[in-house]
Amino acid sequence: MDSQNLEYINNLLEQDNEVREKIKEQVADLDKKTRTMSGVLNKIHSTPSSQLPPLLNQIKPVLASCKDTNASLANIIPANQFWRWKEMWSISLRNAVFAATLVGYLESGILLTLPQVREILGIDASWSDRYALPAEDYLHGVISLVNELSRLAVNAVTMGNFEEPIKISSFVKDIFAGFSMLNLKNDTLRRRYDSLKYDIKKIEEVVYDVSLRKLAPARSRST
Amino acid sequence: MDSQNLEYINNLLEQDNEVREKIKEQVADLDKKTRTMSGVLNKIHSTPSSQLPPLLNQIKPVLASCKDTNASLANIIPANQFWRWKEMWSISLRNAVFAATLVGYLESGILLTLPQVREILGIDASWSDRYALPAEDYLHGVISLVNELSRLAVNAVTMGNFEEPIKISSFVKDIFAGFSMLNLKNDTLRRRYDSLKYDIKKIEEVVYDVSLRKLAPARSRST
Amino acid sequence: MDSQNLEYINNLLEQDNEVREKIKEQVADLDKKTRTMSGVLNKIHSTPSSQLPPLLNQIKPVLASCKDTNASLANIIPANQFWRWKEMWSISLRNAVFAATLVGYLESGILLTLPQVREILGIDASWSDRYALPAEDYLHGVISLVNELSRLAVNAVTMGNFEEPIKISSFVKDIFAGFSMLNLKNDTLRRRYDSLKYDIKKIEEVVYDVSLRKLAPARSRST
Amino acid sequence: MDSQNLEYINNLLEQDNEVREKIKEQVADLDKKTRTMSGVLNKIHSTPSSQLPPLLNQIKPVLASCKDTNASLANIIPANQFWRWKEMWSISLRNAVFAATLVGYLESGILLTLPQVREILGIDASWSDRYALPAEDYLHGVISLVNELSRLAVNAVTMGNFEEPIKISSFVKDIFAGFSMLNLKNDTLRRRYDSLKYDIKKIEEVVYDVSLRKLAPARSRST
Amino acid sequence: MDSQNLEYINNLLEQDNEVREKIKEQVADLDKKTRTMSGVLNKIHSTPSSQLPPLLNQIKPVLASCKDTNASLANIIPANQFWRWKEMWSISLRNAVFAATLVGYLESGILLTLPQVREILGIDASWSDRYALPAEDYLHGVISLVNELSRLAVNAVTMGNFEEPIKISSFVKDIFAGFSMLNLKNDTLRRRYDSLKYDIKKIEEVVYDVSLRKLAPARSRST
Amino acid sequence: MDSQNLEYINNLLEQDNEVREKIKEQVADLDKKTRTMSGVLNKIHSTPSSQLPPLLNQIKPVLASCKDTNASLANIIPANQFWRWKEMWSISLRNAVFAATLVGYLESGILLTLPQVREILGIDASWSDRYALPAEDYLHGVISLVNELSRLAVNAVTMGNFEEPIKISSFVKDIFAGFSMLNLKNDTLRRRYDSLKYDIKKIEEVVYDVSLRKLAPARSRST
Amino acid sequence: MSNATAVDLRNRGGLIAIFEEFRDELDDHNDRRERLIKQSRDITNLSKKVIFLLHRMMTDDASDTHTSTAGLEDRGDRARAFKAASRAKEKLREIQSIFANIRKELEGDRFWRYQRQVSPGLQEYIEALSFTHYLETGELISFGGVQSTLADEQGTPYFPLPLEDYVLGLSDLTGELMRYAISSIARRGGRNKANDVCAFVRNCRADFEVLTPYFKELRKKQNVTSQSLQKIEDAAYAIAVRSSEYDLSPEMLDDIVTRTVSS
Amino acid sequence: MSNATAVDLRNRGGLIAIFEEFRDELDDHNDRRERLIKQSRDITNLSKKVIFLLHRMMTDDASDTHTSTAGLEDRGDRARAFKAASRAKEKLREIQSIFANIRKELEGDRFWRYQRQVSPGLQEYIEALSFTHYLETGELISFGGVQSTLADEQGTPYFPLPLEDYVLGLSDLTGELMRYAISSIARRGGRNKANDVCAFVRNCRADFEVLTPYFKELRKKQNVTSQSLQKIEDAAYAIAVRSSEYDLSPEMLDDIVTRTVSS
Ligand SMILES: [Mn+2]
Ligand SMILES: [Mn+2]
Repeated sequence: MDSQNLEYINNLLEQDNEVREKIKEQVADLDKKTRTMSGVLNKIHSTPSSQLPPLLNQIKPVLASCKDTNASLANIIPANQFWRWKEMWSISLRNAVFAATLVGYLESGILLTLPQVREILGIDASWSDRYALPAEDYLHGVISLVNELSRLAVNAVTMGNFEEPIKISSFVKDIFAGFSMLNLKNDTLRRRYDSLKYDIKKIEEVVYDVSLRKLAPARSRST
Repeated sequence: MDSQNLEYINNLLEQDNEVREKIKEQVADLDKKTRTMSGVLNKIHSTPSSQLPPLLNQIKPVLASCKDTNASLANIIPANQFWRWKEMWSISLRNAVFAATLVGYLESGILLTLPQVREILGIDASWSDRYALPAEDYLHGVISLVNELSRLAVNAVTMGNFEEPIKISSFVKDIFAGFSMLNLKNDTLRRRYDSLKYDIKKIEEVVYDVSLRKLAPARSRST
Repeated sequence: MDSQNLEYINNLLEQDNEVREKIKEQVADLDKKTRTMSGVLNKIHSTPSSQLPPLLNQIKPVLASCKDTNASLANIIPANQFWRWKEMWSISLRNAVFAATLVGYLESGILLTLPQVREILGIDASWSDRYALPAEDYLHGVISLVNELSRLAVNAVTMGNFEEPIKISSFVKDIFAGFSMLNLKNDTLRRRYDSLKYDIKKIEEVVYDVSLRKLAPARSRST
Repeated sequence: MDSQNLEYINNLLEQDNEVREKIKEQVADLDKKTRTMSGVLNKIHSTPSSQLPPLLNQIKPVLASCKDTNASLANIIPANQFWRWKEMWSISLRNAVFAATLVGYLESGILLTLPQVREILGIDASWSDRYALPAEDYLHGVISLVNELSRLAVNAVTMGNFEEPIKISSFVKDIFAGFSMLNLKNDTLRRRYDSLKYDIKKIEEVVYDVSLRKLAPARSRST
Repeated sequence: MDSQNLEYINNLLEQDNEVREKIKEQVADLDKKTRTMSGVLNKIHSTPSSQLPPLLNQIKPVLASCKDTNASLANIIPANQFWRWKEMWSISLRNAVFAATLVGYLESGILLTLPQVREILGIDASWSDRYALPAEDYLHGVISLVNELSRLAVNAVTMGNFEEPIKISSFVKDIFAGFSMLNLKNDTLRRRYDSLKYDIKKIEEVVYDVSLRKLAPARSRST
Repeated sequence: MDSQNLEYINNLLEQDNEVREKIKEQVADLDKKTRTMSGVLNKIHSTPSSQLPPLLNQIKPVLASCKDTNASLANIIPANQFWRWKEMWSISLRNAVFAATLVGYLESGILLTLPQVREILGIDASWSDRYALPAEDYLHGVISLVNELSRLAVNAVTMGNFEEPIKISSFVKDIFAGFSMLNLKNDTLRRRYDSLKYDIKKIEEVVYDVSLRKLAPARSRST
Repeated sequence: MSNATAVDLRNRGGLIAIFEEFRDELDDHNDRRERLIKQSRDITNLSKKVIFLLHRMMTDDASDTHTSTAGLEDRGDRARAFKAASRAKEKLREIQSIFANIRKELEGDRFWRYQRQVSPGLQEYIEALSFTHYLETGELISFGGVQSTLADEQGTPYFPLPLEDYVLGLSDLTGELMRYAISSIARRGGRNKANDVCAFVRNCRADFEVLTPYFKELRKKQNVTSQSLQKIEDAAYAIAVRSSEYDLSPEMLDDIVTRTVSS
Repeated sequence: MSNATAVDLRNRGGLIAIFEEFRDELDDHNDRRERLIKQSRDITNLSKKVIFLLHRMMTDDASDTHTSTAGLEDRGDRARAFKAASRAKEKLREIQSIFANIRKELEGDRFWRYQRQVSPGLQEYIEALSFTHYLETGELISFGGVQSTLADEQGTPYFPLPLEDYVLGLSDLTGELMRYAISSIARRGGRNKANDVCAFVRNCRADFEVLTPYFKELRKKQNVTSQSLQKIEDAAYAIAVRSSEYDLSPEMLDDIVTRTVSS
């Protein structure tokens, strides 16, 4: 084996370690941010809807700061190696999607689309060979959103807000109908989608309890 | 979920499926070619060296035809997704490397370098974000070459060719020395490299037998 | 190996591959149909019973079209190989049974028998060596039916239909009594049968709620 | 659930046990016969070829008696259920194939074809919906034959028979070439086929030892 | 190995063995005590809160007697070797923490701090290089406390105590908020912390049921 | 559970515990002895056969001392409970059988029978419901003997002793023929018996090497 | 094996004779083992049928109607339990006679040799027996109670009852009690029944906890028991919370429901 | 945590303060843990490089030629081993200085807290050190021998050397010795070398066997050692059986082979 050939190969084998270390650092940072957001968002279960705005304002700067981390990641990943490293951050990224879409729902009652989330998280579409938001990760984030909303439906009633569950029910059913049109091959995603049925059942039971006792005004009960 | 969002996602998911199916097809093709070459190359163990050229001429067109398959693969893989799909063909590609380097050894007694193999297999360096020959796969092919040569050393002697083992011995020791300069991780490559020792030992035993047969008095050569 | 022997064997092996591919295709088709039906049937939870007929009419042609897929499958499977391939479609077939029996219940309030379902799905009894509806798959479909009805009991009340839960309660108890006469092994079917108890419990709770709402004085119905 | 439906299902669920017990019994019988044959065939490694005929005569009646067991099995399996039960006897059947083909080789130096083996074992082609010899099991038996012959090559030399290894080498290489033309998907078969390489290498080394020492007459060494 | 080296090693092994045996004895003792306490604490799920005091009085002497065992352990462990042996007792110690904090909650509705628990269990801060209560074990005990309280919320309602769940809900949410401030690595503590979410959800559902039906007086429902 | 029942159970548990502790002690003792013997027997692979006698003399007293341990065990086990406890010592006992039969082979070239081994180890036939040497354990010991002899065949040649492998080959083949008469179920014994084939192959290859090179005198090569 | 001379392996006959003895011994053992496995399977199946029977009889609606007057309800339920238990006991006697039949196969040191083969059936039998016993008496059957059903007329046990099988069989009982509680929860008197079973299973779990260090398998089964207990607690809770909404006694609530459903 | 009053949870501030302390403590611990894992990985890599270096130097053909006269062969081999060992020792000193650097992190009770993080590197170091020691002296390095390389100038150990790491490190040595024996078997003097290593590994295996009851992991490693031993035995056998065919001394046979190959 000639020495040039050898050196070439040795080089290739050694570069990876450095990239891995740098990614780890940024992922730790992203993790920290999503953990902070989760901590704040956890309070929605005991906060009356009238007092939500200040809570959401607390989160928005953190959400915005994810842009920096994402940009750093895009800088670290060598060209074309997105698929090589993506496992390292996908869980963190899904958590960020969850936070973004939950804020979106609480503010405007809508589901943020993938491009909208991409913009909020500052993931430039032109980076796609290094750093991107794949459909899979977006969908995972949306499933987490549904999980959380089923909990919120319960707690809203405890706080005396009987319309929220009905709103949630309609929102979630829409998402579910959307999912059921996708041809999901991915196993984890498929399993988590299947689990959505439990969330929907739970929400339906809350709506049932509210309806049975005629607690919500007639208008909203017509969903 | 609004229908635009849905369609966008569904598109992304469907594209992946299509790519996967197309890759499978090409890999099946590449597999068939390497299997054909293995079948022919298997005959070197019973073919006197004088009759090797026609055999190698039989392989070369197949080897050349791998260029088409590789080009097709490079066309199928979306930009930047090399790392996403590479597991699907790496075994087949290693077999092609094996065939190329074995032909190289039989024709000229040299070890083809990675760039040389890349050229023979028609893997354009400019495709590197979609299709490439990584060092790892090249090295796997070279280890298979050594495995085969240890067998050839034995069968050459059976065919009365006592020079071949000595030639092989020197060739293989060189490769082994090269490998020992690489800093391999504890993975498959490392394990296969470890196994090279046994090939070398076998080859050395043949050299030993041949040398002594010629020059040393047997204890009781009553036959 | 003489070439005739070889060809004979190769033929056998290739045929299997072909069959597998063809089955996959049909199962994908069956899957698509059951997914469509699930999508429509999902709407029963928000559709007043008076508006069910058009919904069911939407499903019937899809259900009828399963006959074609089943006939295709029966044509593909070589004689006598039912047991060899059945794992490939059993989940899809159970989903079709579920759809058929749910339609049956909604239309006539009865449980379709195995032969009835077989007829609806166009599974000819004379194909039994290639394609059949085994008791096991029928029962899995029926369990899914019960799961769905426990959800329907809840949502019917939300829609103001207080008779449905009582009807469902009686229907489901009958099925449960039937199941308890079967000698089930300790397998998936047994585990799913065990889970029926929770559906029954849920339905009973709804019946309880509805009965008391009508007739008993609440502790503090201040709303 | 009406009671007729119920009874029908219960019946289906209960029949299987009986079939399973009966098959077990016959498989135990088949096992015993193949074990007896293995015991006798083990002696070929210490029996000079001139004394093989009586040994083979000892085996033939046992081989013939497998016909009865196979016929009994064909009677027990319900129509069309071959693929349902075949796992229960396939290992035993492969052992019978091994014994038949080994006897075939020792007597006539040829590889018995699948139909020939089927005839020897008395497996009627018309039973194919209940009991058959699939290509897979035939091939497993042939691989076991090669495994055994690599051992025989070694022991023949110990007994002073230097031509046997050369004969075996040619026979086995032929089989190997045949195998390499099959498109094996089956994993176990694939793995065992891969292991054949070790047997061939071993046999080649024996031929090498014999050639190096010029122990075999020139004629046979020309393989 | 030379005999001096061997003797040296054997010496070390014997010393370790002695320590290990002595620790085992004390841990068995500690285990017995915590099992006794668990047995008594099991009764809180069927004891009306008015009758709790005698039950707690039964536990306190056992809790106090843990001091002796802990002191014995501190005497046995060689200087600086706390972390070497702690696996042997950590499960038992966590059980003791659980008992202590549960008693604390039931008596005063407060969460005992780590130093308080240390004092109750008689673990002297000055022993820290031999025997201590690390944060990790304290936190494990607290998680067990939450697990138990989620069951108690359910059973309290069954016993007609509708205020307890509301009290528990507030207590547990504060603990959860505390936990969510920690950067837990991917270990047992992390997994158990994740499971806390289920406890909280469960408790929230109990509070929901109570609130929905207006079973608890207004004051307490204002959480 | 009522207290009488509880006391009864606790009594039984304590009795068992006592027996278990006593057995453990004796097994530790037996273990120590077999480990000592293994240590000495390890040297046979580097000791020329002429110097074996002193080595064997070193082992015999240790072997004899097993009698005491076995007698103690027989005293501890309650009547009829042999099979209840035997797992505790069977590995140690098999090691003792191994040592005894290896000494037997090295001294006289014979296979000690089960009753002979029983006598050497001082296991009285009249204890059979408390302590015995079952066929299974004897056979395990014999398999270990064969494993060791296959290594000895190799090392004897390295030491220049070319007759030993031929002696071993004949000895081991007879044992193998015996084993192949047994109907072994699918258990450890079966698995270990299957592994014997590798030992035999290995020994055959050694005999092959010796025969090929005419290293042993003609008489012994006639096996 | 009386011939205690060593096997000179040049004398093949000797070796073959010895291995023939081994063969016979092993064949004998394997045959007995197979027979006992089969018997144990039969016992398992019969026991499962007893358990099924008990569940069926305790939730069968047909036998409900004639006792559906509110006051008689509790008494009716007791009567139904007695009837179920006595039907079960008949079936249990079938199983006991299988045990009597295999007594010979398990004599002397053989019992412990084949304990692992007998154990699955024995545990399932104990599960069925203790379920019957619970329905009849509301108590946990004692070790002696189980042993006495596996003894001849003189009271001599067919074999020593292993403590492990007793404990593991009882541990499985809690799973059946869970099914029983859930199935009957929404029926008349279900609340009381759930509370009884809940208290009983809670005590079982505490009693078994003390025994976990002695039996490896019990550790796993305790987890199952804990889950069962939680399911029962949840069911009892659900019914409690629902009826708390009304100012009526549970019996009156039950009556209202019955009237609505049958109307 | 000096504030030992109970947390009344209505006073949220108190609870948060307490968990803040926990957070700091846990973060501190996790950071130190990460640092030590990294250091341990570095030590592992450097140790592996030492082992590679030794293999390379012991089988490098270039250094062969100038000592290829038959008589000098053994002496040349010793010289080569000394040279390799002295090169290795230089590299080992690098590793020792890493150990010196992390001494502070491992003071007091911390060593045992982070032993599991340090252990992989430590074992690999012992493997490299003992391989060097074997090539230099033909002996197994003693426990004291290892400990003394991990001590400051006053001879104070940086941390207590765990027996387990010592034993497991040595156990891995046998694998390297196997590679060493196989690689050099077909070279001049290979037969003697193989026999030496064979005897050495055979003794190691016997010595370690006595220690298996004390170290769980050693049990598995013993199996690997047995396999390595067998590979060495097979290699020694192969060369022995081949040379037995001729009436010449091993040295003369080696010479003939060298001549044929270089001609
Ligand atoms: Mn059960
Ligand atoms: Mn190593």
